Amino acid sequence: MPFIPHTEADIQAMLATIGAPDIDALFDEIPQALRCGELEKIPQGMSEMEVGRLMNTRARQDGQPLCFIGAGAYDHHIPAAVWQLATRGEFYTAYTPYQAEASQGTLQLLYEFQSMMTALTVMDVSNTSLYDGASALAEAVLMAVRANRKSKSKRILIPRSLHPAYRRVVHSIVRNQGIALVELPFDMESGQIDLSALEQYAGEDFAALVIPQCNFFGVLESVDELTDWAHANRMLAVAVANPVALAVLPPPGEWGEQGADICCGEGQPLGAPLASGGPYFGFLTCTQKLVRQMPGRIIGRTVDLDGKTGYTLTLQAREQHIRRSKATSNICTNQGLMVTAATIHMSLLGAEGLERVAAACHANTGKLVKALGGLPGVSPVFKGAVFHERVLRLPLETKDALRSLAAHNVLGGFDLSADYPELGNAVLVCATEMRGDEDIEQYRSKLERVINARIQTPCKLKPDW
Amino acid sequence: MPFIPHTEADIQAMLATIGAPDIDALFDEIPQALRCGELEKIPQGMSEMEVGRLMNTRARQDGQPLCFIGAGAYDHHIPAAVWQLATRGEFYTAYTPYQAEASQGTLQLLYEFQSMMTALTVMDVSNTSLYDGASALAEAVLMAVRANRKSKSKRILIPRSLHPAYRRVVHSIVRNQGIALVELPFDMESGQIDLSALEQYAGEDFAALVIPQCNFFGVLESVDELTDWAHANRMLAVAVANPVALAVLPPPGEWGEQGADICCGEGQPLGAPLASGGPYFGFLTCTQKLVRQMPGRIIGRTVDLDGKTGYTLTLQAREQHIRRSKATSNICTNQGLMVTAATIHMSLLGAEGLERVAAACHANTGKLVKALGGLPGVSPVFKGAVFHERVLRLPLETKDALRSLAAHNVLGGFDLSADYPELGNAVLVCATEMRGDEDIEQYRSKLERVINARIQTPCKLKPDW
Amino acid sequence: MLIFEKSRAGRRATAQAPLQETDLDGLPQQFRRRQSASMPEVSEMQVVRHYTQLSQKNFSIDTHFYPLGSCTMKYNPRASNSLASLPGFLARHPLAPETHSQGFMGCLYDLQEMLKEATGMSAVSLSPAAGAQGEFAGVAMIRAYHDARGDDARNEILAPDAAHGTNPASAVMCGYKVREIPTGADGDIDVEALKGVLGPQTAGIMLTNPSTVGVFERRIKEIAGLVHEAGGLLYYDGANLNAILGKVRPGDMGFDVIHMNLHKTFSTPHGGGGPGAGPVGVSERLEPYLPVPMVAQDGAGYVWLTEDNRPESIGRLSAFAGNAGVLLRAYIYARLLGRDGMPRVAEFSTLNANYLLKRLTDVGFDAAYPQRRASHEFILTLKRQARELGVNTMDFAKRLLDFGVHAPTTYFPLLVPECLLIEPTETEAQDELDRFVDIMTTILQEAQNDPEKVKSAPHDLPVRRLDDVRAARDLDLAWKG
Amino acid sequence: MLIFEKSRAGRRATAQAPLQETDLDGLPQQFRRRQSASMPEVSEMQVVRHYTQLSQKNFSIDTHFYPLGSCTMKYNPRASNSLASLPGFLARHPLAPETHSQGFMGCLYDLQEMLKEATGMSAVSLSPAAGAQGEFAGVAMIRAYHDARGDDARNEILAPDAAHGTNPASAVMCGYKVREIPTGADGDIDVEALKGVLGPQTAGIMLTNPSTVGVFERRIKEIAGLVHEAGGLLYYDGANLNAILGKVRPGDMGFDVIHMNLHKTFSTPHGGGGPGAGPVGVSERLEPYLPVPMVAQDGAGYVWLTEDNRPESIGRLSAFAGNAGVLLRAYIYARLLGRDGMPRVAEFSTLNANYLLKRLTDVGFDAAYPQRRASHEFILTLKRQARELGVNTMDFAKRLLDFGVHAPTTYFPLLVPECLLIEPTETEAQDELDRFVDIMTTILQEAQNDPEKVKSAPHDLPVRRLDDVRAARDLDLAWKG
Ligand SMILES: Cc1ncc(COP(=O)(O)O)c(C=O)c1O
Ligand SMILES: Cc1ncc(COP(=O)(O)O)c(C=O)c1O
Repeated sequence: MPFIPHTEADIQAMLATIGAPDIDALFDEIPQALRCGELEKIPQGMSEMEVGRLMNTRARQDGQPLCFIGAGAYDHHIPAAVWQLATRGEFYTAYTPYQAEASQGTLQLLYEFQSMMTALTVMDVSNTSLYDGASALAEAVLMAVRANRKSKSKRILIPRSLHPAYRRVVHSIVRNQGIALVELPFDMESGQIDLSALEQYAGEDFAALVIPQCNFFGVLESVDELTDWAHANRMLAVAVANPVALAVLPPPGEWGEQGADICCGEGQPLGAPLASGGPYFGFLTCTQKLVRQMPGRIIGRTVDLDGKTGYTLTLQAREQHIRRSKATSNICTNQGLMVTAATIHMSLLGAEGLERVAAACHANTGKLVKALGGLPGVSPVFKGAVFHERVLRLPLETKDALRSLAAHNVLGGFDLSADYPELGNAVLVCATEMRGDEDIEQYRSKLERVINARIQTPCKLKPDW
Repeated sequence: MPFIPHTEADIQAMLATIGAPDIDALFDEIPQALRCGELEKIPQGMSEMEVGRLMNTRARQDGQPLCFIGAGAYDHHIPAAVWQLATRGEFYTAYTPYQAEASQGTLQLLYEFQSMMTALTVMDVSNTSLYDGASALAEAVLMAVRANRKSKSKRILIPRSLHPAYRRVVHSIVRNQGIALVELPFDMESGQIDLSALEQYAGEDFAALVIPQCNFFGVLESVDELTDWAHANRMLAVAVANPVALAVLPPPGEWGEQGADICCGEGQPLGAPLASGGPYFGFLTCTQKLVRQMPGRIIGRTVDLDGKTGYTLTLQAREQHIRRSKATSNICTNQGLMVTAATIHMSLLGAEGLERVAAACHANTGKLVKALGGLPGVSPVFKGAVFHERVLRLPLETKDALRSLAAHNVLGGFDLSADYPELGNAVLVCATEMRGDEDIEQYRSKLERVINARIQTPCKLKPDW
Repeated sequence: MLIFEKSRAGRRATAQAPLQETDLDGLPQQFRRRQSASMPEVSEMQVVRHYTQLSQKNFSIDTHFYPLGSCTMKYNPRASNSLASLPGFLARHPLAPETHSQGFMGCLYDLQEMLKEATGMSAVSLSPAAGAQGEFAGVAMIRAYHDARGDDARNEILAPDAAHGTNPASAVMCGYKVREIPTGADGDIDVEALKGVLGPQTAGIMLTNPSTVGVFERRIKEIAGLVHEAGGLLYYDGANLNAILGKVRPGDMGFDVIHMNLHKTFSTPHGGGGPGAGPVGVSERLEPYLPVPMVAQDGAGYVWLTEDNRPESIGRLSAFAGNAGVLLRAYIYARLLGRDGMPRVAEFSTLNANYLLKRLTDVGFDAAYPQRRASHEFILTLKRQARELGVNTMDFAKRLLDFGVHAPTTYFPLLVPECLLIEPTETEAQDELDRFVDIMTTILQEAQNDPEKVKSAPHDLPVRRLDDVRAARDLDLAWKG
Repeated sequence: MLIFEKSRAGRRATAQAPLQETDLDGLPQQFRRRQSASMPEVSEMQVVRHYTQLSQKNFSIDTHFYPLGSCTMKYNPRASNSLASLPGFLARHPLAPETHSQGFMGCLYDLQEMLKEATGMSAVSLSPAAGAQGEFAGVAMIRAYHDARGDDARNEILAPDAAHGTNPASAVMCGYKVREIPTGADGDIDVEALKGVLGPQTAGIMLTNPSTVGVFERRIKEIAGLVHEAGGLLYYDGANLNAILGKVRPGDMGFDVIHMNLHKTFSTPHGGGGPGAGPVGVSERLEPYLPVPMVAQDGAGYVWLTEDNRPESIGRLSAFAGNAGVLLRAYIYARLLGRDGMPRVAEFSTLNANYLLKRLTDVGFDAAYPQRRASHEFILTLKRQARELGVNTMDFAKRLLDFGVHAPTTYFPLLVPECLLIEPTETEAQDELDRFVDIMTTILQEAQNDPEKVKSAPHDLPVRRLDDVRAARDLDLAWKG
């Protein structure tokens, strides 16, 4: 009986104490008619060794292709210390720190996390995570609607150049509260938010403007102008940022005259492995005056009976377990362990380390773009300043190109043609600090082969490479 | 500067305190002529990311072939908890527990280890490890020579059926003290120690008889007779055992009338991964009366000033750091972490778990022998009762067969022809609990192909498969 | 000391940053940060030491008995972590093509199937990131169902007064009003009160069974009938699934939608706050609305189901596929348990709870529902002790910490005064339960003989009782240097 | 409580044993154990909790400053563990053919080459499992060398009185007598005394430089000349290599053979007692005698050198290739450091030691060799405090534990009375050293004002001072039930 410590003698002694003839009797309040039989479709239990064999086979099945996809999840180096520490039983198997005195380890760490995130974003306060970047943005939107005292609107301006999955998630989460997302187009030349389109909404009532930096295309937005425009139009400015990029880009707290009001984003680049998409974590920071509208857990520093410093959950009156239907969010379990890893990761990298990572990604993507740009028919799509990621146009259907590359064990980027048909055969590429020169050369030479094959057999309907 | 926490300001402040102009001045007692220049042949330092890439490439290079080699190192399932616990910083990065009060974790664990090893071997006392099984036997031999009050001999009877590497190691280690190893032949039919050859030495002066159970061929020795014979001839009986096999085989402490005097062996099967041969650990247990002759560290249970139970290094007067040239051994650093893992491993498996492992290995090797035995020209070499491992005769040169199998990613066993030319084309095979039916079938079918190819091209000098 | 306080300007963990020299080539000045973020500057060893030492200040399942009711703090098999962390899984990009994802998708598909069987639902989506997001998805599906039928006047979700705070909060996030149903003196829902509030405005009801008061809702079939008759749907909060796994299934009780807390019932670790996973299962009529992505089998392979092929879906709840690594851990656990292991979870968690309840009442504690069987958890009320001795539930909870036991859940559910919700889980041994009874007995004696000792607890932890009021009043939420 | 005391008959960690049913087919009754071993019967969670809790009772580098002289307790990069534990390395059988070992062998080969360069020796064998086994190998090679030349009357190994206990013990294991050379008042060897004992019976001398008294043996070249002249060889105990890495090389000092403690200088963790690795390096004339196996490069690939192709080898010291996993960890560390990192080890360990020595003498402690530079470690003598205050070195050591600092090495080397051998290592920051000075100062004040407090230390550890005498007298070495 895996994980059941009871011996036959224990069971008998315990039943005798309870005064029950057998274990089944303990279920006697459940109507007999409801009781289910054997769970036939569930396979028999396995030993750890057997499950190990199964999982090893499956893990190996997916290989470890050379990956040039970014698009919201980035393959960064994670110091070995990060997960060796984060998986220590005391962090890994603790619950949410409800009993503060028995959770000072986690609580202090979370306070440190809040301190790092506010430093990175130059905002006043941080919560201790939401589920992921996309749902964090949804929460930021809800928060903006609640918090914007100058506006009664339930409309939000959201740029088309924002990650398509984020836009979908925000829509799924906010629509039932009657919140509408109004899409801002991008400029086909620069890839930035189309400022003339924006002007069209000047003076209208919106709760917030969402400003990604960089946007989904890796293009840098004119965040100062956008922030000031939002404020001038009584909207809150909601920044969506990549925390590693923030090490070198101007922090949202300093955008425009007053800075953004809320900043959120995906925490994955701070120590979470790609891991098929999760667990990652969403971060959210904001100005002091919005703190009571913030969703999620917040840690405060305080003192104990002896005046000694300690840490505890605070402002719980915002949360569902106290405020119930009036809470700022329904979130309860968050992504604590990922935050533990992120805090350790940031401690190891420091500001300079994060800067070096960001710069290396920028440089490597630049090299990649240069290498691929030398191939016939391959060129950057946008002219604007970019960071970390870039859109390329291909001389064949993106889907076909990526499929052929994958057959050569290269994941060549994110196919933009479904979400942005207006861009034609476009692919979003990214080379993090983990992709060295040889990797880039591999991509180049394989894409070259794919393009050549296509050029040589232009009429073939289904390419067979 | 990896791992150097000093800032430029720290360095200057520290030098000022010392009163030295620069760091180089601190080396001013070293004659200038001796100082070396740059270590040119050492490559430039790398970041953790780069070393990670290098090591991943190298680790992948060796593949993970299907392994049917035993021969002293066994591929057992190791519960995930074992190394997750053993690599906790507090175990992993502590020194030898010289300061008992600051090392109760390691010390209590080692006391538990001693308790488990004495229980498994049914001996009175255990040390806390030697380097590996082979060097443990060398220490056992030295110990026997010191301890045998009835004999002044420096001769040891050692069976040819003992692991050849063990015999070599014992020879390397004991020969400088003038100790001679006299080889006992084995019976070509049963694979056991040749008892008639043994009788020849009756009445002669030897310090000890070494008794492996099972022997290198997996053959079970008549350990009761051998132990009694040794004692009758005033020799000490030194058992060499596989600790997992001991879960089902009679323990050395119960061999013959009085039991063995010393028991040693390789601890690897208790939670150490194959890992290219180490680190493993040697264990050594003995009777109470030999305890002061024992090499290695020993932990004792005692009390503190308040009468509270505690654990400490004891009988240190046997050891080199106290007794120096008169110590029972020169060993200082031992294999502590492996013992930590082994203790956790044994706790998880318990006696029954170890029995199940031993039985599964026995069963799987039996299946393997049956499967291979169905191929033309393949048959078991020895008739005696076997356990866990077995010698097969092949219809072609062992070296060729193994090389061909390896090309198909099957490691088909240990080639006995170099160490035991008298056995002809013999191979020692082993299928632990980790080798399932499909694995065995893979071996069988690949060996079949190898044999068939050979039969079809009987005159080819260099087979090309 | 904070990690920031161990910082020195210029100190580095040099091995961790790329050595590559770059000059932010082509990045215009306006896009450059003027001042580096004030992050700690520390060595690798300092980081390792700091966080190793911090970790030791936590209670956790790996170190302490942790009978935190409603939270199912049971043993997390260590294999779940190592096998879910195999390089092939960790390296997989979430947007990798299906050709390079079959191993991973096979695990998800199998897990979907196992969860269907275990809950009696007809389809499962794994994507919600935790229980609360599962609730959101569940209620959103209820809404989508009514909307699709044009039945859009339904604007109310019912929930017992004992419900977890996430239930009303999730309903509100889906645009519903919430109406509370009282709990009867026997711990079951007041069915008469329920009848009184059911109507054409009823979109559905959110229940957990066994309920948060730790007893099985006996009239569940009747309740299901009533709600369905009124045109509402039934939502099952699966936080308490541990109590009934393999014994009785939400689908068979008449529920239309359920979320599961895999970080509870399927033993993925709670990580000091998460991550969790809150898959949702539905009856046939809600299938079209399940959140995406899901995994389907297509011939020999697995394919993703997304917005494209599931147009009626309530949509996507996270950028990728939810907490994938948590799902793998749950899958590993499910395979370890298998068919026979699942009912054992219910059996032994129930045995442990009933044993503990009996022993604690024998030594003088009061059960909140003395006439009822405990499910996998039960409630004590310390109302009498608080009144007679002036020692309240929080005092008991804090004093338990001194004895190396994590406190049970306190003051939840809100309707039972001075309550302790105790959930020992199936992985605790009888000796541990007996030790807990001894400790509780000792504290009860202390409360009688030396109440100050209990009221000023804890005494032996890294800090004494913390000033929560000050924390909320003088907000100090980030280190300022 | 011992794990045995948490046992109950019949309790199991079921997931861990094979499920396979077998009947020990064909194993005759005489080969069957009659009674199962009395091992603990515990659940998986009990094991995890027990050993997690035990671990927390240890001091370690990951949790505490650990200035244990001669032991080089420095930061162990965590990457060394994870990269040495990659599946490809862990799964490799030691007897796997060379075709399936090139990746592993490549690491060993590179490590051999790097160690040659770092020590100035002409060949290296990695096989010794720890320092002491390296010493054995080294002395055995010295013997093999003399024997091969028929020079077999040499029966004496010289070693300073300050030498580590393993030196004489190893020499004896090689069949030699050991003669001690006194250390002069300045910490250097008494060269006159050395001259007096050198002779045709001299097989060699074992030295470490810097010596175990923490100073550099300045007349090393002269000593080498004298010993060589007498026909003896020089053995270098590499335990103190950290002090001179990249600064001065044993080969250049005139040593013929050296062992290295990779678990010290190359930062593989000490694991609460081991494992270590003690590779040996030799000058050209000893090459033939190196222990096997070794790795050689042969064209594009790597091959093993064994007894077969190295007939004059002193042989094999372990069944396989020594502590392979430790070698991998050392290799990883060496690659992280690289050419520039190695001398930095010597520089900053020396800087730290000299800084600490200066500050400690400033606050009132006595250096054993006040006129000398410290190497990477140095000796304080508390003779004065012991005499004047009745507080001895052991008392200081135990009191340090209360402040969360592991005690330095005590009472070694034997020739300095009441000594503390202090080795901070290069990975400690100045702030940590200053904290140590503050603590030492506090204890010194306590020794003056409240000596009982120091003499009865430790006070805040899991146990108070233990009764070693009783441990050795009433031997209790195993749990008896
Ligand atoms: C009864 C109940 N419902 C819902 C939840 C919410 O689940 P989660 O924390 O995973 O969001 C919890 C747990 O916190 C709970 O106990
Ligand atoms: C000076 C010195 N020599 C030799 C040794 C022996 O090394 P090991 O413990 O690795 O056998 C040590 C360490 O313990 C030492 O400090």
